[in-house]
Amino acid sequence: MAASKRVEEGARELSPLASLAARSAASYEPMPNGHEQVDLGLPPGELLDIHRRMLLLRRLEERIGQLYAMGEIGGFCHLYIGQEAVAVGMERATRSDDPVITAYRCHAHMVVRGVAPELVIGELLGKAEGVSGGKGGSMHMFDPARNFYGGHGIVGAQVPLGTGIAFALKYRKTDRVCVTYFGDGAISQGQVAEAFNMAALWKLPIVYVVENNQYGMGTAVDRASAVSALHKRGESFGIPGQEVDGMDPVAVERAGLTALKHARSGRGPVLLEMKTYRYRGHSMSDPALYRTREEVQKVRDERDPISRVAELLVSAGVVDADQLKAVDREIRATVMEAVAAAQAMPDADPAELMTDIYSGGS
Amino acid sequence: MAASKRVEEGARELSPLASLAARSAASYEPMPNGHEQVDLGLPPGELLDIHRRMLLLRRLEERIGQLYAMGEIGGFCHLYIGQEAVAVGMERATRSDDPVITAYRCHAHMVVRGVAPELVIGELLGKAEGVSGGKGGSMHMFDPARNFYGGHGIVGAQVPLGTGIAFALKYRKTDRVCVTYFGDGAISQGQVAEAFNMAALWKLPIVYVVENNQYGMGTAVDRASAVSALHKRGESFGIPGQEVDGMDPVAVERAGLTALKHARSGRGPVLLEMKTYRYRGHSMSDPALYRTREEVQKVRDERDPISRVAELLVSAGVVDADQLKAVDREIRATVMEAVAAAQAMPDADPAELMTDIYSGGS
Amino acid sequence: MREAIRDAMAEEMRRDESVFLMGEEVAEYEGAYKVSQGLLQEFGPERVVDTPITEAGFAGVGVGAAMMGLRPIVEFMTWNFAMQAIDQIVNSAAKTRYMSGGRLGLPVVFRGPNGAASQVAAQHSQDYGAWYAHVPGLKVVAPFDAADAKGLLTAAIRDPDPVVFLEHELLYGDTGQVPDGEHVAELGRARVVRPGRDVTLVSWSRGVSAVLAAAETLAGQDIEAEVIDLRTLRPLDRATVLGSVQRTHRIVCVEEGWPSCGIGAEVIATVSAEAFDALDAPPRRVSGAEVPMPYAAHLEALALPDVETVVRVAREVCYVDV
Amino acid sequence: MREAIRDAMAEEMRRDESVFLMGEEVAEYEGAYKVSQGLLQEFGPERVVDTPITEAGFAGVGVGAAMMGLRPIVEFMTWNFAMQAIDQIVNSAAKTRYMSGGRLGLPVVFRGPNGAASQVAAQHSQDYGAWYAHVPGLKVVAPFDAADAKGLLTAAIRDPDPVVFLEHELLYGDTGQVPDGEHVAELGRARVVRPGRDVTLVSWSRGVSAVLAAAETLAGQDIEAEVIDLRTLRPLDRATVLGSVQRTHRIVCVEEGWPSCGIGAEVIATVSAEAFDALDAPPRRVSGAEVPMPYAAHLEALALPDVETVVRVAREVCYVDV
Ligand SMILES: Cc1ncc(C[n+]2csc(CCOP(=O)(O)OP(=O)(O)O)c2C)c(N)n1
Ligand SMILES: Cc1ncc(C[n+]2csc(CCOP(=O)(O)OP(=O)(O)O)c2C)c(N)n1
Ligand SMILES: [Mg+2]
Ligand SMILES: [Mg+2]
Repeated sequence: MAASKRVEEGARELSPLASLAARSAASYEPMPNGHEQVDLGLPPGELLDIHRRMLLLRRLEERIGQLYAMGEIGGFCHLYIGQEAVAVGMERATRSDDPVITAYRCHAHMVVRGVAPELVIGELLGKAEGVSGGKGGSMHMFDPARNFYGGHGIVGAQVPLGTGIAFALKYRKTDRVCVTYFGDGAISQGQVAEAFNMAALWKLPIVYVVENNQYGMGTAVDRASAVSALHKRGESFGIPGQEVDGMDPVAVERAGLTALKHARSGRGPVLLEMKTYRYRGHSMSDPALYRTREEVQKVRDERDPISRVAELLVSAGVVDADQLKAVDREIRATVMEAVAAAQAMPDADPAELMTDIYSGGS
Repeated sequence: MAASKRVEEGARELSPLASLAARSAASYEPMPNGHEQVDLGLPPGELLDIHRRMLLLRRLEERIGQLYAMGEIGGFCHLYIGQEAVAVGMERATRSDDPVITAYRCHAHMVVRGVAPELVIGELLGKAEGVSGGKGGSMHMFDPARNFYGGHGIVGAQVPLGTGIAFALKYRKTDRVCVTYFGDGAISQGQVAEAFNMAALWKLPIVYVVENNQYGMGTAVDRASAVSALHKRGESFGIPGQEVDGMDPVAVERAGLTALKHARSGRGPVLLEMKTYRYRGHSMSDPALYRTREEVQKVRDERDPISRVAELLVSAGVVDADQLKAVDREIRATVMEAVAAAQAMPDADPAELMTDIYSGGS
Repeated sequence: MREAIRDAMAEEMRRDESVFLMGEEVAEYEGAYKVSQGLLQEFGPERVVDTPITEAGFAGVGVGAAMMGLRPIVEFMTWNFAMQAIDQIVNSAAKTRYMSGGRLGLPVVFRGPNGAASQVAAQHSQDYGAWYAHVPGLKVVAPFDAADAKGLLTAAIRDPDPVVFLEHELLYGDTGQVPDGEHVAELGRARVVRPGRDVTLVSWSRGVSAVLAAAETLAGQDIEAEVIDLRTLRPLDRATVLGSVQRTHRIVCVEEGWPSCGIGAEVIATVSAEAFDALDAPPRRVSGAEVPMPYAAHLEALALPDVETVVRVAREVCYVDV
Repeated sequence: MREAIRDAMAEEMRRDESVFLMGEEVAEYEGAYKVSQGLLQEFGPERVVDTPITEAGFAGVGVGAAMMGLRPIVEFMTWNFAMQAIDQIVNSAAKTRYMSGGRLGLPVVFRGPNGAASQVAAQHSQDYGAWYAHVPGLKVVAPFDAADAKGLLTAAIRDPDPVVFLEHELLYGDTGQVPDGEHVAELGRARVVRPGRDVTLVSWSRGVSAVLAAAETLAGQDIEAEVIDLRTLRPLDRATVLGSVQRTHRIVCVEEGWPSCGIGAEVIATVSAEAFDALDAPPRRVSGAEVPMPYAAHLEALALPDVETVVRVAREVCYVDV
């Protein structure tokens, strides 16, 4: 039923990046009836904000990659480089009291929520003041005060959790919406289907965002999913789905706003498929031999969200190349300071080994 | 994609029961392209066979219900009464070397496969010669020699198992197809979605049959499933689905033949939704207060598969009422003999407690 | 006992509107075992929620709701079906407080009947006590009588940590005194249900009834058994067990589940290490047979510990006619 | 050890065309930990099968394939993810031979790395040995060295019953002699890897390396420890352990996993009951800390048993400077 609903034409033109990026932007899929298109009205200041936020994520993750290579960070570490448009676009669409939950590739989602970069880095360094006290590491970071609920290492498990968060939002009769992220690999997990069914059955306020970065570890989407148009995965449950150019932060924001409005108004879940890409390996230990250098380079050249926004800013005369360089310098400095601050934190106390198992502190 | 495929019109007319039953027969859903309709050509003898097989299941289950009420059978016991057209119609469509697997409501599926009723009853009585040596009981019966693989108590778990059987059939390069049954409640289980995805991805030779008897225990379909047209549950995976009047054995057989042909030819899985009904409670201990007597009576009056076939046989002049009564007497006698034979079997030996844990016998 | 469990839930739902019940058939059907009778009527479908048959999914939904501060009671129709959800129970519920450095606690109760019922065979008769008791971050409760069922479930619902609450279908029909008014028992405390000086008999849940019967028989044979009901399997009340063994110098632990890596193994290993010098006889276990549960009634009876075996083993450790 | 596991699979696949490997990233990626290197190339995508990330589903597919007489090797990228599939492993695989009265056996191997790796934190570091060893119908193997990895895996693949094969990521890189040609070890047999007369030290998998190091240290302190590698956790080779304790009169069991209801509990409970009179000191356990595994390297180190603790406890049970 949802599959046969139709949306107004012309959504694509609304993104200022769309014309620039027309060669790679994916076409829009039907959205459910009754959605008004949100007029984003993007003054130059907003685009600058988008650019700055994405660049912070990029520089932060690059630095984390270096710290990992230097042996200062251990375990599994999954970088977000390439996917920045998704976290930034969705965050801009989301209210700060809307809870967010994702998997292990979570540094970016935390930082866009407003968690200080040094707390994230501190966690990666196993510091007492790390956002999880050094006990969680890269995959397990939480900040309930900022409505961020992790940071989960079991593929797909955060989807029922996010659905439960949405259940609580409805139970409490709030108008908040939970944004639940997962990957193209995760979408085949049975508990994701189970969660979809409950969310649709109970009309829960939730926006599911599948970050389709084309690979689950080394497996390309079409080797893992019988239908590779992942936004159709909600069809069997009547969940409206939309494909979005996940390399275009404005398209993401707009799709996010529409979807959030739908969910917030009590009409139940929406599934957004963000077509995106990760430039790095799955985790720091993955040489990514399952794809060619050329494939990665082509995306970097043609679809990189930061370059696309930068190009637009320059071509529209909002800023010039020098000003962008200055922004980059500033952000790099911010990241350096965050690293220094994190490195200066004390290590988690050995006595912490036996705390936080139960509420009493032990 | 599958959802948009169209099938030839007129399928309904092909069933001799369809006109009789037009008031209740569900309309056919699109089937995948490329299916030829199978011409069933039903000589009277075939209809008599269908009638006889369904009646055997009915009388057998009725007798099992009595034995349960008398305390001779224990544990959970789920009767098939009302659903006979599904097992019989599908069995007629299936080759005897096509493996079959189902859940705990399995007596009928075994018996249509050719397992002697006394072996089933013996199992229910905990006898040494019961089909599982008295160790499995009502829910756990297996007969690999007749290509019957259980008999499973965990809702949904048999669906990946059946998919694995299909995997083996393909691995061995056979032209056999696995028929995997499950309920309307089971269809929401995550592992069912996982299995659907793999079956579609790998084009496994499998026909999924959801016996939609309207309730999963006390829960009506639309309280458990966001989309109550269950044959659409494969859409997200590109699995063609069809709704079938599961109270019409000829419609079942025809749909089964078409689906089996599709799967046998290497084109992958099909999902058949059999709209059927159980007259008894979920298990022997369920008073079924979640529905009215009238609801049950109406189905019995209007859609009962055995009455429908009997009516057709009489109205077509194949047999008269007396002859049908004679058939019934004969079948009742068969069931009585089977019960007597089962009761005469020795109890499972106490030493059997510690055997069959591992292959060595212990 | 059925009513005791229902009353604990109802009273906590009245007291605290963040408490709700979810699971298969809990609302309109009032529970597959009629444990939630009347709850839908009193609290409505928003707080008594029928779920699809999707254990992994709805357990995760419960844990997610707890992340937002609700206090879900997640019913599994039986614990056998919770194997599908065990990843959410262990990885999402038990570990999150620790993984978050204490920033996120999860007040969720998972409950339902555990272990063997009557002739429901292998897939419906497993005892999961040992598995859950293995896991730090979980509390595991297994009450024997109605008063404890109510007091411990009330405590579990109020507890800020995930609690696994193991009921027993064959105890649901038992009747017993339940204190009037609010009744909260303490998690983590075993109870000496019958004092004695000759041998310590330890059990929990339905095992206690076999042990009490054995103690009665033994008393007629001049052996005074001390019977301990563990009540909570994690944290284990080691002090109560060790204290008893210091007095009796002998111990037999009785469990319905499989012995390998079971609760009995833990009790015996603890006593052996920490009360070695107090022991005057080998510490012993009586347990369910190491087989998937058979269907046939007479085989099933052989697979479960019986009073005679408990008596025999107790006499053996007392070195009577051995 | 990586190569030993690979070779066992490759040789069995050559020998028997019903053997195949399935799991996440086993084919094109050649294994997340590179255990299946070269297998896709040699055997093709029909026998080396990449699956979607659907543990419950593909474990079930493996069990179903075994129902038809294939011999699937189901790889879990790590055992942590097998919690999602544990219902299929236990209810469908372990119990079916029994439930069918012996009519249907399931020759399936489930394998992958188990327990803690390096700083991968709580959800990726659990040791599942005790859970699986609890379950009749399963055989559970946990090899320490390369030769055993090959010999035991070969035996597991040939075994007609479901086998849980627990590898250890931190052992994958270890090198060791593997006998030339076909090498099949017997399931269910422990091995005395170092004889000694003063104290029995029991472990398995990576725990053996800490224990061997401790034995070396102890030897320098005039304590001759006998080191036993259990190799198979179910069935447990009780005879070898009991025989050793009859000689040494002391036992320490060392495990990386959580102690409650662990393998150590089973070993100690067995010894206490069956070799009570032989014991000259309390039987002791050294185990992982009872916490979800922390991320920070220095906390993680504290959470795992170390050589010093093994030495200290061994000296304690020998009553040296206590
Ligand atoms: C249940 C489970 N199975 C397997 C893994 C191992 N694993 C971690 S990430 C991953 C790939 C997930 O891919 P995707 O969902 O596309 O997310 P992405 O990494 O691309 O962001 C796998 C298989 C896991 N963590 N959990
Ligand atoms: C995983 C699991 N959850 C719950 C149950 C309890 N249970 C047994 S049958 C059943 C209802 C299944 O309904 P459906 O799939 O429609 O099959 P039907 O009984 O109607 O044939 C439930 C909830 C179970 N056996 N397994
Ligand atoms: Mg991906
Ligand atoms: Mg049903």
